[in-house]
Amino acid sequence: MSPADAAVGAAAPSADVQDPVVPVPVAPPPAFLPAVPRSAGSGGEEIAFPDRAHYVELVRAYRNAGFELCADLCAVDYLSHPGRSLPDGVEPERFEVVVNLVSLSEKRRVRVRVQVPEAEPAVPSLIEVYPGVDAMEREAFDLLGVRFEGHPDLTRILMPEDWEGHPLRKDYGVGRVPVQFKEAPGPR
Amino acid sequence: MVEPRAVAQYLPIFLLFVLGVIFAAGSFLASSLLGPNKKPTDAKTAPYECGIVPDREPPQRFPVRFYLVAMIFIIFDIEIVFLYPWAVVFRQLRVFGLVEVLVFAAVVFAAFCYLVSNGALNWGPGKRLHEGMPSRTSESTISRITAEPDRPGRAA
Amino acid sequence: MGLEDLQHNFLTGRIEDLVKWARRNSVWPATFGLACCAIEMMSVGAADFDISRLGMEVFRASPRQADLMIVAGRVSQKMAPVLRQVYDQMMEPKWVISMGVCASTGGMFNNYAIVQGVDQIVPVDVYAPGCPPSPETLLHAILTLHEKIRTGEITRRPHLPAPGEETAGWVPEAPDAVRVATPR
Amino acid sequence: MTDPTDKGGGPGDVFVSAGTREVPRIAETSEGAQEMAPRPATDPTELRREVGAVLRLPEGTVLNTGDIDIERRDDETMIINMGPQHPSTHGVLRLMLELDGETVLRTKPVIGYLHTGMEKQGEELTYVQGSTNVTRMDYLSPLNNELVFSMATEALLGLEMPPRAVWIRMLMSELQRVSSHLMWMATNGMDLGSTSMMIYGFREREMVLAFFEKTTGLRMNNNYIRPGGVAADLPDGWQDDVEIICETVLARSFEYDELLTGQPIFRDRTEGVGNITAEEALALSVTGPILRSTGVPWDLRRAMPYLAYDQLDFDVIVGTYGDNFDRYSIRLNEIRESIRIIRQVAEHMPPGDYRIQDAKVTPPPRARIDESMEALIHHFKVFTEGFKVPEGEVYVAIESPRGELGCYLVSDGSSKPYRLHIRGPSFVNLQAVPLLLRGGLVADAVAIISSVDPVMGEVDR
Repeated sequence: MSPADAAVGAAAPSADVQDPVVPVPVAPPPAFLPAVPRSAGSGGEEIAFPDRAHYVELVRAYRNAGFELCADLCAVDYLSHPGRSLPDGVEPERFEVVVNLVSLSEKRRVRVRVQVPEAEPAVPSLIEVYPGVDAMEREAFDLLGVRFEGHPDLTRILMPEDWEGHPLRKDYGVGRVPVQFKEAPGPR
Repeated sequence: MVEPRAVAQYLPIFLLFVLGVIFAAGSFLASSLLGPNKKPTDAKTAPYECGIVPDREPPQRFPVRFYLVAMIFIIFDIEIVFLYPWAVVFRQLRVFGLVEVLVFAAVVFAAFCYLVSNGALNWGPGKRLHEGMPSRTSESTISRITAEPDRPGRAA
Repeated sequence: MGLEDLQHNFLTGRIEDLVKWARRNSVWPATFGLACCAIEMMSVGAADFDISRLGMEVFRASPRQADLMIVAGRVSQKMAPVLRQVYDQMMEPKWVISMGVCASTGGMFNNYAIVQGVDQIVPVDVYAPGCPPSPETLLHAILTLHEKIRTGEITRRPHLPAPGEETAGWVPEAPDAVRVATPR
Repeated sequence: MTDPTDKGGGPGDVFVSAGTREVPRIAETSEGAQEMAPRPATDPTELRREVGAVLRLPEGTVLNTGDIDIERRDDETMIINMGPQHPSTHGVLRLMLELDGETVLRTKPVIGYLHTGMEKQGEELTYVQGSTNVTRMDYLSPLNNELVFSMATEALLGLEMPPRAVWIRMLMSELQRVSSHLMWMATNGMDLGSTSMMIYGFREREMVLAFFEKTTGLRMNNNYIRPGGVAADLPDGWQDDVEIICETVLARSFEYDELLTGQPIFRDRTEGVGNITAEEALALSVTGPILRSTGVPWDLRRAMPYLAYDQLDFDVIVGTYGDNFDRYSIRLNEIRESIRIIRQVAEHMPPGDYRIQDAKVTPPPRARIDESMEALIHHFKVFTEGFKVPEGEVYVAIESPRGELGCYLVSDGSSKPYRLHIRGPSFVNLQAVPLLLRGGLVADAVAIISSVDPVMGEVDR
């Protein structure tokens, strides 16, 4: 990963507008980086599969390498689809946290997929690296029950406060109300 | 014996008063007669908080700025009250009346200037304006990044 | 020339008709825009499908000054008690138009998050079909409401079953998650 | 106040079900932990985060701690609700504002009041039905939702769209951007007191909606862009309609400029209000006009071109100071840029079929069903069971009027998406609201919420 080139050729109209892209300091990439299994996504972008220990360090390394924007963070429940295609050396777990990073300077995307076991669905929070994941992590916790250690305010964000269960889990029913008319008791 | 012309002078005011009472009483009577149910439920007496049932008592302390604005209103309200009698007879008073009322207005205005000078009307913090922010138009504040001409496959 | 062929006018009209006529022509809707139907409700309020001809262009934000609540959009479980609270805070006489299929029956979102029909929370007067109802449909719903006001009772609300009272018809079952009653 | 759960049948306690179960119902509208705790009840790190440092800037840039005053006695401040039912929160957004008089100190957005469970619903519907569910997320630009869902499905299928489908999609997406920005101009004008702007904005928007109704059959939620192309070809004579729209909206956009930009009240309420710097915007993952207003030229149509945007000639509009006035100017000029794009697309619209002819994905035309047996079988299979998408996952992002609209689609080989996650730009942009509101007045809060342009359907999904 080439160190992030500082400026993007933006025709800034006046001198006092500060450099539009963040001058990120170049930190030496951590030692474990090459060992992280990778594969190529369908859109040609790179996908990394760190384990939970190296997760925050890898995202920090990507950030130092010029990925200024964390576009999206979501969790996926692979309860009823265990056999998904993973590079070797990554054993599938029930939950998976997917982080999408964007590099404005190199116009490139990277996806980081972390396996989260069902027994202890917890992952260190990225709030230190990208403060923008605050609401996304709360939504992942609210809808799928994946806890994010170190998140300052991990409470529900979309569901009412006293709601039991995490709706987007595969073992949570859709909550359909039967609408066949023969089930409605008696004429109105 | 009271001189009839003097009493007749106050007849319009009396009529106006009666009309006022009739109108007020009439609307109360109509709403009590025609209004649906009279027992206000708790929601109707509760303060409207955008649909949220407040579980905290509304605070009692208010910053002093709200009070100062009320003071400004009081000043000008009193001034108007004193202008009424003047307005009735200002023709007979001629120049003396005019000068008199101007002096009165100036004195009231001095009170207003004092209030404004020590900050009764500047409410929020100063805007964080960049120094170099000229009076810009919707064209000058933006810059256009045009596509590089040498990109392949550009439509003719 | 008896009195019977004399059309009722201002002098001989019954007070009830006059009051209903006045209410009908100045129903002020409360801004209760939730989702896509709110955008169509706004375009009904704007220039092309102008509802100010019906005396309704003033969308009152506070329920104290509103007579009509147009539930425009899908009502989620989190929004249900808020909707009930705003409805309770509206002054009598008040009416409810359930705009769109999501408000009327939960529409295509038959899942955990949406209240399947706003009539489980507030008594509804007119249901407007469509997703979103085109402005003409909403105008038609409003005119239906006007007709209902003109021919309806002036003071009585539809009778709501007190707890424990036996009712013949089918009473909509409020799902557990909806918290509706108002605290003392 | 008596115990709220008692079951007395008072007038207020109406609509208790007369059925078997007696369910205690309390208008419980306070969301407890999601709400903002008063100052003494918040621990210092959280307070520091909420007061100003809602973000930890990267180590390189120092946070100006000067303007964060944390010591303030609790009884001097007041926490009020700019609640779900509020005229100027653009939908059911609830903001808890901590005010010192009129100055906003802390803000906490409480969302979820329009949560429709669309991502769960998406897992129940087949790919053919998927775009009807997705189109109701961002109800100001429904076609962009359908576009991102269809492109994600086609990326998984590995299909290449016929050129006419690609260019029709661009035409409709740009028309949708014009209608969304016109809607924003209208509501922003109304919020800042210019009700005539509301009327003008909607008048122009009706023209665009009339064209949508003519082409797709519906004004909104039109389910027009589907996996496999578009639902129907453009009606004949569409060039003149599009040309009329372009001409009128372009001429009127200069009238809006004249109506709003010069007015002192409008200038006072937008200039220098809601400032954000490039580092803060990037750290908060903010995209769209807010990010561009800080000077960062990031527009996905230019940076990562999709469809055929790289063959078009248009400008990316970038602001300088990152305040409300910049965002207003950006959106106003983006209307003109979109019109420029629409004219180029109308000029170079390729002929050909508007849907991919792969029988597995596209149902056969209605007439052929009566003649041939396989057409009937294909038709039956596509509409009942839907087409199967090979196993895999993809993230596709486009530039919606509010920012980067992304769709993360995971498929397990069946005909229903296994996991559908939509990255709503408004959901992420809302995180910048506490930072933008800090230190301003409550009246500025209205202007700032309007300039962030959140659409609650896309925030709560």
